[in-house]
Amino acid sequence: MPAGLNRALLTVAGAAIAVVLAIAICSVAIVVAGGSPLDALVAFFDFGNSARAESNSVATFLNRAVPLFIAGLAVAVGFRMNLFNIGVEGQYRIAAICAAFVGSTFTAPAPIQIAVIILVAAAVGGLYALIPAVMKVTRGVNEVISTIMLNYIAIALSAYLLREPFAGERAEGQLNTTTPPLPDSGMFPDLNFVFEWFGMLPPTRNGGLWGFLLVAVVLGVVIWVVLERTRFGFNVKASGLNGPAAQASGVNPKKMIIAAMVLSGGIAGLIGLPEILGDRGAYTNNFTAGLGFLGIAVALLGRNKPVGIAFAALLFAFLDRAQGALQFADIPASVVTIIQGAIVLLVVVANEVTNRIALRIEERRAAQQLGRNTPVEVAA
Amino acid sequence: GGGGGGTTASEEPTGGTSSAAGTGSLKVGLAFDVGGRGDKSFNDAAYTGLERAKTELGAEIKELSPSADGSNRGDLLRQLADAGYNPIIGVGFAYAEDVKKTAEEYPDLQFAVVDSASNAPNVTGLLFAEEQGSYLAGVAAATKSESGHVGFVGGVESDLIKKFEAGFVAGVKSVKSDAKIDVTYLTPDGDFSGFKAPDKGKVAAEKMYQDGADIVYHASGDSGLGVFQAAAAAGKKAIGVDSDQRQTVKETDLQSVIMTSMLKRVDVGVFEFIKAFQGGAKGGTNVTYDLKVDGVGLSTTGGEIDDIKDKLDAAKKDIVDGKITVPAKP
Amino acid sequence: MTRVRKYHLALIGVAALIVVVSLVRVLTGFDDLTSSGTVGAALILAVPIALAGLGGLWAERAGVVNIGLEGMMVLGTWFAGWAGYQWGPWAALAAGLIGGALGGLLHAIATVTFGVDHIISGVAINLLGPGITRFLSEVLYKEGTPAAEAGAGITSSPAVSGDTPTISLPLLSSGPDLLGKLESTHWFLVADVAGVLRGLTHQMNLLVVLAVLLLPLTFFVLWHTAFGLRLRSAGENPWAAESLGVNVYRIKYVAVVLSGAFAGLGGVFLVFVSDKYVEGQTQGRGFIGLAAMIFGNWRPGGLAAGSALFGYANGLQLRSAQTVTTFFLFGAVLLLAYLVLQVHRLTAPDRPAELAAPGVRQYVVMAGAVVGAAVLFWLWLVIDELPNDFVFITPHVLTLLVLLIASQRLRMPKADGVSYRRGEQH
Amino acid sequence: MSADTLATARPAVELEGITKRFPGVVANHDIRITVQPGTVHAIVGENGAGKSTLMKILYGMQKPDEGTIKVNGTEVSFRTPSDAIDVGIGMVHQHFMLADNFTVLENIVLGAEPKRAGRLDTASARRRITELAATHGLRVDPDKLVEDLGVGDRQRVEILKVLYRGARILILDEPTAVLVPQEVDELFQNLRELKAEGLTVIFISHKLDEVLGIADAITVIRRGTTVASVDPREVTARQLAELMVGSELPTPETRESTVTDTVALQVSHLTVEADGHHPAPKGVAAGEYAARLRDEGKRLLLDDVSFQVRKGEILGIAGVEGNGQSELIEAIMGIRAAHGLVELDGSDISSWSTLRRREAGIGYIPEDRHRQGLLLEASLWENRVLGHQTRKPAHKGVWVDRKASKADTQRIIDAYDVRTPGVDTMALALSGGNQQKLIVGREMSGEPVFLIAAHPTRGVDVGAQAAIWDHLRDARAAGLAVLLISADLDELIGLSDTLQVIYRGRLVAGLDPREITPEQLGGYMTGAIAGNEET
Ligand SMILES: Nc1ncnc2c1ncn2[C@@H]1O[C@H](COP(=O)(O)OP(=O)(O)OP(=O)(O)O)[C@@H](O)[C@H]1O
Ligand SMILES: Nc1ncnc2c1ncn2[C@@H]1O[C@H](COP(=O)(O)OP(=O)(O)OP(=O)(O)O)[C@@H](O)[C@H]1O
Ligand SMILES: [Mg+2]
Ligand SMILES: [Mg+2]
Repeated sequence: MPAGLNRALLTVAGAAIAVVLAIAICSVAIVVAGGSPLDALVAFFDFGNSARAESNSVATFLNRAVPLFIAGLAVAVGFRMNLFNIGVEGQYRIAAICAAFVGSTFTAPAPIQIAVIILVAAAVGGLYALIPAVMKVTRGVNEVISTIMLNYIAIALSAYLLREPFAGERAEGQLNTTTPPLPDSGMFPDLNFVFEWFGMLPPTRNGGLWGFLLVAVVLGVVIWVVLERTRFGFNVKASGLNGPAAQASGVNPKKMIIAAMVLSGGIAGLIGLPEILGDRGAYTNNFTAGLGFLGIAVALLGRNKPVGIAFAALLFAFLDRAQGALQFADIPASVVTIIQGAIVLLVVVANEVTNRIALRIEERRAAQQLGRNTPVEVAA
Repeated sequence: GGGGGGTTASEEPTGGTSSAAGTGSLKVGLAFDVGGRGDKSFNDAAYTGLERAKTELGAEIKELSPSADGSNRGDLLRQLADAGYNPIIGVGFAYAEDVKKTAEEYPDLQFAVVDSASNAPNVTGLLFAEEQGSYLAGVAAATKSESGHVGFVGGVESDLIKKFEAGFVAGVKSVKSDAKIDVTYLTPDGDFSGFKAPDKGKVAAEKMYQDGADIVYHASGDSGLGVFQAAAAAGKKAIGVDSDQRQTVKETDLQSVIMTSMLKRVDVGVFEFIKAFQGGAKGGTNVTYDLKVDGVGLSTTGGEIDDIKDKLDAAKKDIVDGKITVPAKP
Repeated sequence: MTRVRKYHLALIGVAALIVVVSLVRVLTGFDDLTSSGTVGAALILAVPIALAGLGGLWAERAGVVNIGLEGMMVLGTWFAGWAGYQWGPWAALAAGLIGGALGGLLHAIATVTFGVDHIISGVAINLLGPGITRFLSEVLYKEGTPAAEAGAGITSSPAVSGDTPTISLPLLSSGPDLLGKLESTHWFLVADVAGVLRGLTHQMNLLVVLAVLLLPLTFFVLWHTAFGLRLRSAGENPWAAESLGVNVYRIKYVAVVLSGAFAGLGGVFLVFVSDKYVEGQTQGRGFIGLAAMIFGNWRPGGLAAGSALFGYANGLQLRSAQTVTTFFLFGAVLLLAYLVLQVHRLTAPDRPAELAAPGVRQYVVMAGAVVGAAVLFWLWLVIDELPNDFVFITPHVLTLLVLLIASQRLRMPKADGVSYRRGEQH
Repeated sequence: MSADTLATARPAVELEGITKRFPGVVANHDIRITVQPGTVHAIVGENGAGKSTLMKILYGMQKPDEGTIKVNGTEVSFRTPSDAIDVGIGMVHQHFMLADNFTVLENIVLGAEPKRAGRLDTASARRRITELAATHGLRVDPDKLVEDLGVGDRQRVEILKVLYRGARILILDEPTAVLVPQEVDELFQNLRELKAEGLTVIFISHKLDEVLGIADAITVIRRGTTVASVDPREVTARQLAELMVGSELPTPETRESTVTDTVALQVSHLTVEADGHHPAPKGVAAGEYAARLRDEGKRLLLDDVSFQVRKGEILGIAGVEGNGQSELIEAIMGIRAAHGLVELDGSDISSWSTLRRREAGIGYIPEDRHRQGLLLEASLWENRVLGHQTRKPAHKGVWVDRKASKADTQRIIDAYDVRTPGVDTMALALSGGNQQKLIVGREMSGEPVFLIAAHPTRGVDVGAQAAIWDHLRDARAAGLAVLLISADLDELIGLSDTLQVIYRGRLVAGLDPREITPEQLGGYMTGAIAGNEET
């Protein structure tokens, strides 16, 4: 269909223009800051000057993308139904600490150990998301507020758990609080062998390329299948596009809210695992926070679709990775955040604009067509 | 634990370093804690030490700040290592794990971590006996207090800050065993916003002053500003932390309420570490900056505690001599 | 017609609340529950939330969801700090307003002109706010700049030069301080009322007064002026407004820019309290403000109640953590009151039909209330001090509880969050 | 300064060569209309002919692509409605343009607010509104919330809005669509008064007898173009209709009865409370409970409604909109909680979910297809799946059977003559009539036992209308039981085997469609004629 193709081309062009614009805006900022945008550009692609540095940088980049992708997925499941799960942040934190603790209490063969940890994380995340879902369904509490509040509660709760019931041993002179370490069987095998395929050194960075990447890919595919091919996915889509119509078609909106929220929370529960199973081997008090909020941006940038989210996560991770390189080039690392925000905003603006242009083109085409065969033979 | 303290970097200048020979061989990398350089506090103190190494030891220096979520601490260390920096310093106990792992990956390089113990053969732990300094702050507060009522405001309820509390409480009790001590933390562990909440610091301290406390000690980063403001409003006193806040705080009305500050010489720690490295020292041990080596202490700017100097010196001597062991946990 | 009744009801409610609180205070001896200090602290903590909430109110009444308040507030703090150290508090006020308004303008351009989803734009602004301010700090406050000389660092500005005036009510809250004297008697009810009044009038920063006045002002403008009617119509039915010649785009622009300015003002307030800009000092208040606004049913009065609740719980927790245990007692008392009411309703001769033969549901609810009251009472008896972690979340838990009870009465503007385009009727 | 200048005055409105295109549609094409001042000028045309678009252009809401507008002889160019308001044009829209959460007063003054010292001067506004209402016989309470008003009241508010602005030229876009005959009479009385005061009225309607009754001049629009200007004294309704459609008119007419004795759907004592559903206490019969609620003075949206529909029967429900039809449908569909009993084929389905009811064979053509019937931003085949997620051919285990769904969608497209490029087209790209045909096809494909058809031909053009009627009749002949709800009284009378009138949530009259005229029916619907109340 030429119209469809037109539209696709326009969309891509729009996105490209948006990215270029975002870069331009940041370049201006960099110039104002007395730096050189070219240096900045080089820094973004500067993956280090030794083979070892390069593989480490690539691993860092991909490792960053993994939790961002999962976070994006978690947010997207809710957003597709117009459920604003702002609580991914709290859900993954609670899930991570519980999973890390449960995983440290027993030792089993690796597949079982890891499976149990993943299940616990998903279950806890899902349960924590169940709270706002039930509040919404039974009492009509707006999920935006309840999840925001629950984020704060999650922070305090996990701090308490980490210090009291779930606290692990720590070495003399260590101030980090941590859960007990996972047994070796709890650590997810890395994917460093992949680097050899490309003739690169395996990354030496701790944890190398996290094996959880595979889980993320599988998760992405599963979520895509669930959302695009199953009855449940259809119901999610229908509820998101038109709630009353979905209800009239026999979809129970309350059940859908609970199901989508729990699924979203369950996925959210996995966000912290790449870091725990790939690198730290425990939940510590400098566990990476804020991925839930970044997940919102990633999901929106990826238009709530798994493939789009993957691209968005890679883009964000690519930008984040350059934080160090930029500082080596004496450029304020905060340009990364500015670029991220600008891209999110400009890409959606570009989307709207291209949509409208496409419409106008169609309009003109229709006018031409209809202009030829005059609508009615004027009588009277 | 303060005792063992090992080898403090020796005083004698090793040959030709301060002459700024600039051999170029000394490349020091340093990674800040969240907040980064320019925080006028902890990170900046570390930077002061680094800069001193540049001027006095002719070091080439590079310092990096982590992202806002701190997720790239380890990567910063590795990037410094890959860029040929040696030694490399991580500022803040949050670096403990990452320094350990990076040190294992780069066994030929030397690392140091501030506020955390050594956990690998090529890692030097730069520890500070905050509890000892806080003890002195407690002694000063109790001695100066007329009401027998003092307070402590902690930014985040983490173990590090609890060391401050423990020392302070012990110090106060050593002077007035029946003294009333209010303790408030601004945020729970894991929510580091407690170091950036002057308004909350102000509310917490205000309450203490209203209840009759006349001196409040804070270990709450930027939130301490609120404590000073509350002190100024109540016409009472406060004790600063980390650096000599009577000098670093620029507001004149606040300066005068800062009776003293508990100094934590991270700059000294960093500088001495670099110097020792240049002298060939290897890691694997901790260096504790305690009262004995003046790694912690009280500032005297303003002269408000000059009159109780004897008492403070006595307390210090008791600690140094091991007569008093200051608890590190409340 | 119902306004008078509502107003009276609110007064009675407040009075009843004071009596209950006073009772609890006398029973427990926690004088801080109603001390002027607590009320003053609550006010300080509530004002930035209320200002952010007002920002949300203005935007959402005009039909634009503003989840970007946090980012706008951050802009407000930075600009206030930057202008404040150079040119004093009034410049800080102006710059903070402008900073926030710029954030609002960005949101307006994206959502109104380009029809971008409101949530997306808000999320982007929340990313941009901290990013831009950090960048500006890195450029303008770095070592060697004049600002750095004046005490700036990457994470904070120099102190705002000069002070904002504070005022007290003469006679009552200053000088002879009659209220203060009354408060220190600790008499039942008298001391409580005195404490609350004194807390509200003693040494108030002028900006607090200004901020508090903005609430009735907002009510007046939105509900009693032509402009307000048009603004609200943009949030209820922009197509109707358009068809009557109202320029909906312009209204929305004004509302969203003002919304940003309000958030920015909240930032200015934080800067004034701290005397300077400190990175991260907004601490999610933009979000809390949004929550307070929804809590308050998109109305200034409700918003004030929501922010006050938050500020009060927060202030109490910071001032005397152990007082928080009295909330258990509160809860128990409230549940008992609910039980009494319920029993009264069920046994009343003119009870409505659906209560004539109470079903399992009613009994379960009542049994739940009894158990809840007992558990809460028991908790109050046995727990002297909660772990700090739980004390910290008191405001958040309270908000959730209140929402659970009150949520079903909320009504948001009908066209809130809807993307409106001129000439395209929905 | 008014009526006597009729002959000499310049035309109130002159439209010259107006053309307006939308994506895929030319809504207006070279339209020419002249409206004399002090007259009621009717514009007629079938659905989608472009009437509303033309009026929106005249009111400044849309810009014409070509053509000129003259008002009172001067050429004007409107950028926004306020430009049109300034030259004295006011418009009452086809769909209500009211903010539900505002009072009548607020809705009326919006955009033309009286001010005093910066305040909204409600006192003077109230005075002015009461005065206007009194002089024109438009009774409303200025302080009521619009959401509490019925359609007739809302219509009056709309007209007051226009009068309040001092408009001299009134555009009324299908003001009578939602009104019953008695209310229409009242409205026309008002219009005549306005005319007498020298105002010009442009009036749009589908109801040709109405048009002939009120208009001084008539313009006919067909497919976006003016096809005729006629004098109402010289044409019959039939001629006018043929001008509009360009062909013979279809009529809804049910031939021989196919009603059987088997009851398909039985509804007993259905009751819905206005302020939320509270479960009835155990052991109290629904009818009794409804009586008790009524005694307490509770507002009831549905009040003890009982009826049955037999296989092969079409039961028509007549009623002014807002008298409980929507609640009735939703209660039967299980979307809204209600007291009372619903039985399908003899089994009690009152406690079943919507899904289970649909699976048991209830089909549903919703009253608002955009709200309840379609996913506008999804493809046609996905819309085919909607409502059939758990049934063949749409599903295969937990999966959506895409292939079978697409094939069946194609079947519907062919069988129901849905004009579309293909099954992957988005639903929003279809015209209203084609959307409706898709819905009808979908609901019929589940082989329903019982079908709810709410306004099945609303906003659908004549051809599609006839097709939909045919499908309904065929299904009825095959034994389908149908509950028909419609505002089109001809449709109701023509299709139904039995008629019930709903008024204020109660069934007030059971009527025989063969013996009733639309006027009588209107009487029952407005409560003017008391019902015979049979159950
Ligand atoms: N905003 C729009 N965008 C695209 N097409 C439109 C728009 N408004 C109207 N149309 C199309 O223009 C044509 C004329 O529509 P219009 O609403 O003017 O018809 P109408 O004569 O008022 O019909 P009805 O009797 O149903 O009210 C229709 O095909 C309609 O689908
Ligand atoms: N605002 C709009 N934007 C784009 N297209 C529109 C718009 N309004 C109507 N259309 C298009 O006009 C056509 C029919 O719409 P319209 O609403 O006039 O149908 P209708 O026959 O009047 O049915 P309904 O009674 O449901 O309005 C469709 O193709 C639709 O896509
Ligand atoms: Mg139409
Ligand atoms: Mg129309």
